[in-house]
Amino acid sequence: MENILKIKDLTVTIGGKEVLSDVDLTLLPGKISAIVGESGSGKTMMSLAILDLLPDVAARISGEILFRGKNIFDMDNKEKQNMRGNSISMVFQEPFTALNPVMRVGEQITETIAAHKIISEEKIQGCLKGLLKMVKLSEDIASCYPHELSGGMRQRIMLAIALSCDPEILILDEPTTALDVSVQKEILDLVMGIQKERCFSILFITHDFSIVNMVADEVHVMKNGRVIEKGAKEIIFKSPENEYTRHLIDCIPKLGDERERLPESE
Amino acid sequence: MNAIIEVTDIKKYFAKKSFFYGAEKMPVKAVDGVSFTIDKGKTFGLVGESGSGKSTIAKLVTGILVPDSGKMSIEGDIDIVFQDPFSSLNPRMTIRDIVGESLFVKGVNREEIEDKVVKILHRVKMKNMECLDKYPHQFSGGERQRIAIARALVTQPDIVVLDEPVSSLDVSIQAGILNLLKDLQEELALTYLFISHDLRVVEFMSDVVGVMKSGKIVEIASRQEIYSNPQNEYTRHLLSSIPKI
Amino acid sequence: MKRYIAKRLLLIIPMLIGISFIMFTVMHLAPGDTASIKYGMNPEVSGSARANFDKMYDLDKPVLVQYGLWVKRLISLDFGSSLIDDQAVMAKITSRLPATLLLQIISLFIIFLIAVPIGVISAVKRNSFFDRIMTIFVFIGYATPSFWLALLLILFFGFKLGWLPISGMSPWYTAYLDSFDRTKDLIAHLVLPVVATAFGSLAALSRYSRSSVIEVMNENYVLTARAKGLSSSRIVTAHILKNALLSIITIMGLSLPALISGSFIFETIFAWPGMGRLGYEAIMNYDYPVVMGVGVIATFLTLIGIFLSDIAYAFVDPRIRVGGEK
Amino acid sequence: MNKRIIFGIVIIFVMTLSAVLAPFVARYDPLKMDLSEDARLEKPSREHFFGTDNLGRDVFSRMVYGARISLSVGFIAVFISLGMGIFLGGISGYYGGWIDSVIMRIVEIMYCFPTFFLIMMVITFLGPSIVNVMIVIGLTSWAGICRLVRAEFLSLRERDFVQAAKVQGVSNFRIIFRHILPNAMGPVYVSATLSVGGAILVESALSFLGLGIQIPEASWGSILTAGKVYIDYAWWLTLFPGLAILITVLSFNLMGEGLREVLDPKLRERK
Repeated sequence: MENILKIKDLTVTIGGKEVLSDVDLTLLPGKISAIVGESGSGKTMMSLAILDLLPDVAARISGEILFRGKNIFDMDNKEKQNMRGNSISMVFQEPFTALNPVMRVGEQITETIAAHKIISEEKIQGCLKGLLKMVKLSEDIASCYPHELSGGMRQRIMLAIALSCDPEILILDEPTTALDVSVQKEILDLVMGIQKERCFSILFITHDFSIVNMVADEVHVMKNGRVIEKGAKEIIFKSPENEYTRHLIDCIPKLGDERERLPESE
Repeated sequence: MNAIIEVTDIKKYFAKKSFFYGAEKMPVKAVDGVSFTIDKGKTFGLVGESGSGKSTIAKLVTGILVPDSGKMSIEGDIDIVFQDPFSSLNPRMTIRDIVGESLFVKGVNREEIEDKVVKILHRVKMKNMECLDKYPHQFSGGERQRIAIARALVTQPDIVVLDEPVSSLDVSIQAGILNLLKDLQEELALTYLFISHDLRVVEFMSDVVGVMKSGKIVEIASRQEIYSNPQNEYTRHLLSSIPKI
Repeated sequence: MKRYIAKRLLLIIPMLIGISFIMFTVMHLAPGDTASIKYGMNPEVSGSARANFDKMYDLDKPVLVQYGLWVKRLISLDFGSSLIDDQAVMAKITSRLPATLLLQIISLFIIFLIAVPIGVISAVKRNSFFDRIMTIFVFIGYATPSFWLALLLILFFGFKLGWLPISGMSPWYTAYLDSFDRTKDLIAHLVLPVVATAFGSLAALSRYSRSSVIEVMNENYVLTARAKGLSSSRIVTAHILKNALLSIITIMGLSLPALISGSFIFETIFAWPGMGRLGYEAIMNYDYPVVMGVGVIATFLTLIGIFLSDIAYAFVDPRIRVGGEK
Repeated sequence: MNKRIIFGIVIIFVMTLSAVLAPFVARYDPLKMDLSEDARLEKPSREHFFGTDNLGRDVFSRMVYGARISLSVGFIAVFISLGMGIFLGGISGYYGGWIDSVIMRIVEIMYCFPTFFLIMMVITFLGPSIVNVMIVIGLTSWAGICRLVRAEFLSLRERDFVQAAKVQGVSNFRIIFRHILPNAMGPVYVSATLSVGGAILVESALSFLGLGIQIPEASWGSILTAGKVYIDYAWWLTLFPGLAILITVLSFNLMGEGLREVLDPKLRERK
């Protein structure tokens, strides 16, 4: 199958410290790939690198990120802007800080459409209604400000923004970590439903193997800036090759767990 | 039964402050008539989502907050371990002072403090003993949580309130802390009030589990009952929301 | 929102009472308790003024009672009359107020219109040549004794170059000019006082704007905006500026007292016929009724200014305007 | 180390040292007049670095002695406002309730009030003197530090390590002085450093209006003021004292900003 995004030998250095080392990753169309790792594994850096949004502070980058065959580090600003939010879009972890507090959420959705599509104001409003319906919010939410919404609702708004231009790739960076479990389930079900319908690719970044189990087709396990294991989900879960991967899966308490002690790592 | 903590119908309302002066009419019912008992040497797990009032219970039981009404009887000394080891250790004190402070304020002499601090740090498996003169920022999250546990245990309390003690840790670190807590409970005959939003962790730790929602305990039962035969709608909903491995 | 405005407006009253009480107490700190000692310090005080003064301040009564009576008269805007020339204090102040307001409001506009763009450009183009130059300007501007700057301005533009008038607002000859020339003359007289008044606050506010913009640029929603593929101009205008404006408005309100404080110095240096100079002269002459009057009116103006900035803040921030805090 | 802090400290150190060692640094008696025609209003020269004034006194020597007054006004005024601000802000933030309300109302009053007018009033009515100037500036400038300390106390009070100390029965006294205050001091240092510059500026403005230091003693502000009459043909009388004030205030501000950069976690690189 032809890949839609290919990362080759990506190395990123911030302030003399290597946060990503020789990362290779391939994203296939219509598939959900998960990146799993603990804090400091570099998984968030990966997502920012794909949109070339790494912090300016001394980020030294080598390697390539090819989107449809074109290296994004070779793109000019115009091309990058065209790609962000349009072909590749992203949902962040913190729904409380990721939305502008002084702008109505409706406008935060429509400004994305207006930035990428040349269509009439009426059509934009039509899109807005469709998007709100898709993320299962009522239309009058559009005139609310973020502080009037709950965490789950805000994350739905983020999702509507990310999907507003029919992206080919959706990056979800710990989208449910800040939410309660019941809300997490709703959001995950929602995302999976929409993905089935529209068949875009998802890069799902998380620390939680149980979520990986629920959503992913492919899994990449990261540790200290490196991808230490990758493969199809079933294989990774059944017979992980890497000791660390096995440990990450085993050390979570499971429902109905009979174990008296959990395995500890060194 | 020998209940060491008995809480009967406690309530705590917070007046909701509006943006400027003056209180709003509707107070937030953080804890709205909660009762439970904990038997000596057992773990009572309290689980609920954000805003359910579980952390307020921790503050009421430890005396940081005073309940508006209701009765609490607690037999024995009580101490607490908080969620965030980055905020629960004073950044300007050395580990020796942090762990030894409660002994110091009780007037214990210097050698005895030193002795007890070293012993308890061994017990929580702090690996190197050069840590005594270091400051909290020189440690990792897991090590800090061990230090926080040492601080809570140095005065040999009977009861420890664990308020989301592993929620801000990576899963691989979390396993070590949970094991440690179990070991310590056995060795020192501790009674735990274990508070968490994570049903899996609560199941792993607890003997009896209470499920909280909007300031009330909606279901309370033994671990087996809660997890294999939940009676309450909300408990079932929570259980079905957990992604399975 | 209406409740917010009403509450803010009501707050002015206790503030005014508190401040006037402090001033009242300070006046009683003056050495000696009786009126005669106070007059002894200033031979210009006339006999009738003495009678007025006794009546005005009921000096035989305890301080709190005196204050109560003073407040009672204040409600009908009666500040008594000057000890020096027997004129009503209120009339003296109202005749001086327009000059002060003219100077202050123009300065305020200039500060805002120059400082905010400087701050925004410095922040967006951080560490650029422009930013470095502005940082130096800001630090020097902030440390310059403003009266010294005023003297240097007078020296260069008044004495050495002779370009601009150095004192007064509308000299006698303006009566003979047509309105266009009169305005021109007024503007010429305004230049130096405005520059001196605005200079320090200009530096402070541009520094502050810079740091608030930088702070906003680090917010997650700006990252979201970039990830959405918005153009940088859209990000700056729609997302960064409005949020940074919130803290800039607050600081503008809080810088008003400093501005008013400056008026006591600059109106004296430039012989500007405003309230600040009136207050300074009154203090030097121990003209208590005028001192109290100027103090209360100056405070009142500051409070109104701060009230307006509160309103502006609420207008920008939906968390206050719409409410429903979560 | 931060460049700004180093620059600030070096200048402040040199200024303070020469003020302390004034008799050795100054080449002339600052009060010695020489009314002969060629000794008055002399231009800066090798003999008189900053020229002489209308009474034939050496301006450089006068400024070295003036530094004593200007700097000590700055330091002592800030010392007073620091003491008041920390005390009131501390109890306000820690205890809250009605004490907090009362103190915060007073702070708001100080904030909304053109304090310079109050300072002018007090100095005039009490009589101008160095001590009065120091005290009055100190007593009118604590509101900022008070608010800062209160905000720090309010947030630290809710931090888990303070809660833990409470559970362990640590006394309020020890919680305040061992747990909260040391963690609250960072922004206070910054604000105090900036305030020293501010106090020096206020003193000079007061002297300029004739309300500051009285003759024969002199601060930079009063030397400048005495020279303003001759501004047209003896520019050195106003230029040098003004520059001295500017450079000193600048050093304090640079040091304060530098400290802020070092101490403020927001300005540090994010993790």
